[in-house]
Amino acid sequence: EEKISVAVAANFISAFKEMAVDFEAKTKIKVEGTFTSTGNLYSQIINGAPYDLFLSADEERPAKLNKDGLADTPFIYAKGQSILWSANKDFCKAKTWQDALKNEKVAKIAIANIQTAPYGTAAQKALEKVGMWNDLQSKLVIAQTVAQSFQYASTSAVDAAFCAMSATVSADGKKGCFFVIKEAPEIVQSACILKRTTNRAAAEKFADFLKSPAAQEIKVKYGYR
Amino acid sequence: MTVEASFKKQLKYFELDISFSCAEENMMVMIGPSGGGKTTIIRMLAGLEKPKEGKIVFGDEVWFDSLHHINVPPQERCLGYVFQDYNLFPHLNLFDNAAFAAVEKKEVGELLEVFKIGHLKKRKPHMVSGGERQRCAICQALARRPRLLLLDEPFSALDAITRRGLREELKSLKDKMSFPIIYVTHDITEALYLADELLPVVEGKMDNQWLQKMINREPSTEAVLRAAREPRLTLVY
Amino acid sequence: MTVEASFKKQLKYFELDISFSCAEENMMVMIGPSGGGKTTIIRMLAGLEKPKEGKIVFGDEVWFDSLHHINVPPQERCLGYVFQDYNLFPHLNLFDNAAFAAVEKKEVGELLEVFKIGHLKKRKPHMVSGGERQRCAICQALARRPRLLLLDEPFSALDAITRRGLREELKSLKDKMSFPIIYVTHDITEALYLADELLPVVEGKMDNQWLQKMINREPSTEAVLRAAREPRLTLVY
Amino acid sequence: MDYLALYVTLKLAVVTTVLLMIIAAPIAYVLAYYRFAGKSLLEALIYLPIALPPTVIGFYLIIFMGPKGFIGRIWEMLTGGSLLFTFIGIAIASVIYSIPFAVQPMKAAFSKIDRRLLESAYVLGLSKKATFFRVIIPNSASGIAAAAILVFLHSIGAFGVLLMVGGSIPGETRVASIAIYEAVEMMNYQAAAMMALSFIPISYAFLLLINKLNEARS
Amino acid sequence: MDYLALYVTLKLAVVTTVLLMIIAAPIAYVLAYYRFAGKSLLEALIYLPIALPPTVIGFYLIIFMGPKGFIGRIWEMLTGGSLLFTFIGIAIASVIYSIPFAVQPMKAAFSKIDRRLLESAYVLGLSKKATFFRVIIPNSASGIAAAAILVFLHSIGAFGVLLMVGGSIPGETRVASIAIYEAVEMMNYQAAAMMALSFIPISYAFLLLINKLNEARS
Ligand SMILES: Nc1ncnc2c1ncn2[C@@H]1O[C@H](COP(=O)(O)OP(=O)(O)OP(=O)(O)O)[C@@H](O)[C@H]1O
Ligand SMILES: Nc1ncnc2c1ncn2[C@@H]1O[C@H](COP(=O)(O)OP(=O)(O)OP(=O)(O)O)[C@@H](O)[C@H]1O
Ligand SMILES: [Mg+2]
Ligand SMILES: [Mg+2]
Repeated sequence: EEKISVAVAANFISAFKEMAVDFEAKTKIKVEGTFTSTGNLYSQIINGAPYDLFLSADEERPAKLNKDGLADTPFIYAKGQSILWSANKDFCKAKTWQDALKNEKVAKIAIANIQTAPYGTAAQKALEKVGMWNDLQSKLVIAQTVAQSFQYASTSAVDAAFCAMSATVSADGKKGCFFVIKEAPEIVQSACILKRTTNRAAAEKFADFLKSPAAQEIKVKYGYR
Repeated sequence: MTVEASFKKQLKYFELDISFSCAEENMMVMIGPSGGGKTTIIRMLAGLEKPKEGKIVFGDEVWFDSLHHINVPPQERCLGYVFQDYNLFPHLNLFDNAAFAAVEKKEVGELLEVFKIGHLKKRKPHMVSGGERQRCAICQALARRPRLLLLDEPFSALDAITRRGLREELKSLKDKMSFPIIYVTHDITEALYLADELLPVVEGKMDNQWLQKMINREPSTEAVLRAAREPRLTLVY
Repeated sequence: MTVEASFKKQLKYFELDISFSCAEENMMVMIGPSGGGKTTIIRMLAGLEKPKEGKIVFGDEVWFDSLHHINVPPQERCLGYVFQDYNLFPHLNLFDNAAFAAVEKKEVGELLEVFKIGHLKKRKPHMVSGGERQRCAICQALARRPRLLLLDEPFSALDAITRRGLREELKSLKDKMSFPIIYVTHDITEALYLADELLPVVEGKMDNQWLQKMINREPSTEAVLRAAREPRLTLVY
Repeated sequence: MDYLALYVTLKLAVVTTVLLMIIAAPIAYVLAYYRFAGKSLLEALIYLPIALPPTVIGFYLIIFMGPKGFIGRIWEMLTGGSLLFTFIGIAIASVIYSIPFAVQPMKAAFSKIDRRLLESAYVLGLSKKATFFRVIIPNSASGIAAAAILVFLHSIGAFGVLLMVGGSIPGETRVASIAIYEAVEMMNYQAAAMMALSFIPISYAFLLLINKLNEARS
Repeated sequence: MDYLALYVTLKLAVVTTVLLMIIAAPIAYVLAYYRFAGKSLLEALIYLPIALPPTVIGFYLIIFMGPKGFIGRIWEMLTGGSLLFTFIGIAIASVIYSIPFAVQPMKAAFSKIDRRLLESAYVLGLSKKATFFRVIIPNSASGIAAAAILVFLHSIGAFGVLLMVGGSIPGETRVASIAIYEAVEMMNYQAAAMMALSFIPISYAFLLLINKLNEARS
């Protein structure tokens, strides 16, 4: 029985799991995912982790692996969109997300770590673009990952949170409302086949599958493009 | 204040079934073979063990009554108890041990002097000899000014001279404070000297014969054989 | 095998400075006031404490020699030691305690019978009386067939009758096994009865006067006052 | 090197240790000396924070301590402020997270105490409470030291939980372990190693302190 | 519910607990009874795994256990295989991660033992080793139980470290706490809660077992 092992950035778990099932049904190749933060996966890989494929949450790390001769040329497998989500439906009655944030009642806003999480960086850029970054400093609460940022909002620990579009498809995500942040750059997630793979054929098959229409359908379902 | 007690309890190899009373200012000495139940009786008086049935009355207080489900906890009985294995608190030095429940801290120093361990007061229990530990335990019990004093072989680790002296001290202390004392010993001479009342305990019951047997033991054949070597001492206490 | 020992050690309040020897099959009895250094001497013989200077020789083995820096560890001295506070292993029952270092497991049952605690062999130490614990400690020491037996007040928690019997047993055991015994007691009668040699220890030194003083004590004025009440007993052991 | 984070870490560890010594002692006492129905179940519940992944604990703590949660609402009634994302908030989280490490060694130490010492104290007139403070506590020094060491070090390393409840606010809730985590994520491995190494002298100093206290006692 | 992950978790917890009881006992013995220069420093090093955030430990373990690392190379020489991403690999990681929880309570228990019992054993001819097994161990039951409980539960909850060293291979290295983490990341909070709740009966059963063993001893 053929099998490949894939290191997957934690934000892509849901979509990945469905893709894996689909892929297995079509090709009879088993796909095993390991999910954690991109940084952790990266340090595993440079220390010899036996993954065949790496689905990163950014473009930087696959490029670095490629440059260091550990991976093939990276390719983009998904693009994510930043949103501003709130559990309180009144929050979205404002015209724009900027207005919503200016509301007196909004005391705390969660944002993913601007240094380590791509969604955090994207949100920061959007806020800077609209000139609100400095004013909001005192209201910002830093979450380590984008999933955690959403957790804060869904438990009402904060009034609103910058998170990923993919959050809106979860059960809790559907209970709230959101603005799409067009000012934020798209989060481009790229993947690469690792040079140490022992099953290149299967890995390539899965890489191809990621670009296929069937995969595209799943991606859209989970809020990616 | 008089103690009156009567109780029953089934132990593994015999039934404890005894009743006695000890009047104020009196010293009752319990004596008897090892494993006969002396410590168990003392523990019941202290409230550390519960008789199956019986009654303990101290003056006009009822400490224990199996019929009326009365069982006063040890704390409220306000007595002094020197355990057979004289366990002091290992984390405290001799002074602090003696002062542990003292009514007047001032008295503690005096007591330690009386019991000739004043110079050791800064030492921890494991740093002194067995007899010194035992004396400290007596100070601890006395310093709390008990209403009843229970002594379970308090002088067993002491030489005859020290013992003699301390016994005197104890006696005079008792006269000053006037509480009944219940005293366990294996030394018949001591028992006869100290006792206002004697309670020979054999297999959980009072047995006056035992004392007789012990003192005027018929020289058996064995004893005759040994006689050649045995010293016959007249001890002047 | 003969033990010969001589050592010095500065204790807090006096200097221990003593030498003695005890021949094979002999019993040496140490006696003296509480805190005089008896237990310390025994511990040095056992190798649990180190003299400042001195020498311990057992037969032709040197156990300790401060000049040649010899100090044989307790394990290799192969002796039996009944501690003054007779601590048994709390996690083992009496049988397992006695059999802890037994040469022949079979003997253990017999020993327990001889010391009259055979029926208690399944009990843990905290479930038996003080005297019973003490007897078990003696069994433990004997069961390992020691080459030298150190007994630190082994019968202090026993009544006179039991004590008398066990003393006999000990004597006959000794004759069978033929090892020297060093015995600490506070009971002069016992000391005089048992001893082949007597070692009166007072403040760390040998003091023959002490024994005299103790036995033929001049009736002081105080003693005269007491005389009215004091029994003069002739104890037939 | 993020000294501010190091300072918050130390402060948190000290506060947690002190609080837990006080909170855990009575719990350990009850577990060591009383028997009651459901005791093992209660014990299992108290120990649950070790068995659960920190992210899970963090998740539930957010819910309880959030504005709609039980603890959060009480806190808001009392102080008017929010508990999440404050130092007090992470201190509470850290206490809950480390409870088992305080309770278990203390319970072991308490249950090892010679019963005769307790009996002796009772006869000398000490109530159970007085006995606890004057006999049990001083004779459990090594177990209490073990508890303090485990709790202190564990709260230095606590991170998953704090990350969730604290929100990484510099000088308030951003502790050193979060700083290390970020350094690793940013592939700044040297900074991470430096920060991690700085835990050695801290732990060392604390151990020395505890050992000294312990020796002074015995 | 991911039963396979639960099974791996249990297996890992049992293996870790058994191994650590064996490894920690001699370490605790040395720490409790010997004095030597640098002892506190050694102790601090042994306790370091609690103080460090799990991801940091995981990070260093990967380096050591990887094909270029010290341990990894030795392992490869011996067995020809890789250590990372295998059950043995996570077992080693879990042992290192939980060492302090085994050593500390055992040390506390050992150092509480009455010196006179040891002296008695020596005089009875027992070597230090025999004394350790026949006197110290049986009289430290409650401390050893504390150690076992802490280690067992801690390795059930271990997650950051295992994820780094083990990845998430079903039936091999995918433990329940990783499954919970994934559920949380997928915002599937109900599944996470279900899985987390299943730890209660497991912990409960283990506690009952340990308590029973402990009682049987005393
Ligand atoms: N905790 C206990 N549980 C059960 N039985 C016990 C316990 N303590 C003592 N015994 C048993 O009860 C009986 C009486 O014991 P006790 O300690 O009262 O005797 P004693 O007269 O004080 O003896 P000794 O003079 O040797 O101290 C003995 O047979 C003993 O084995
Ligand atoms: N561990 C110790 N450290 C320091 N001093 C001690 C220690 N043990 C006993 N001592 C002191 O040494 C002296 C001799 O004690 P030792 O125990 O040898 O006396 P002993 O003759 O056995 O007395 P007893 O008849 O009361 O048992 C005493 O003054 C005692 O306080
Ligand atoms: Mg008794
Ligand atoms: Mg002595």
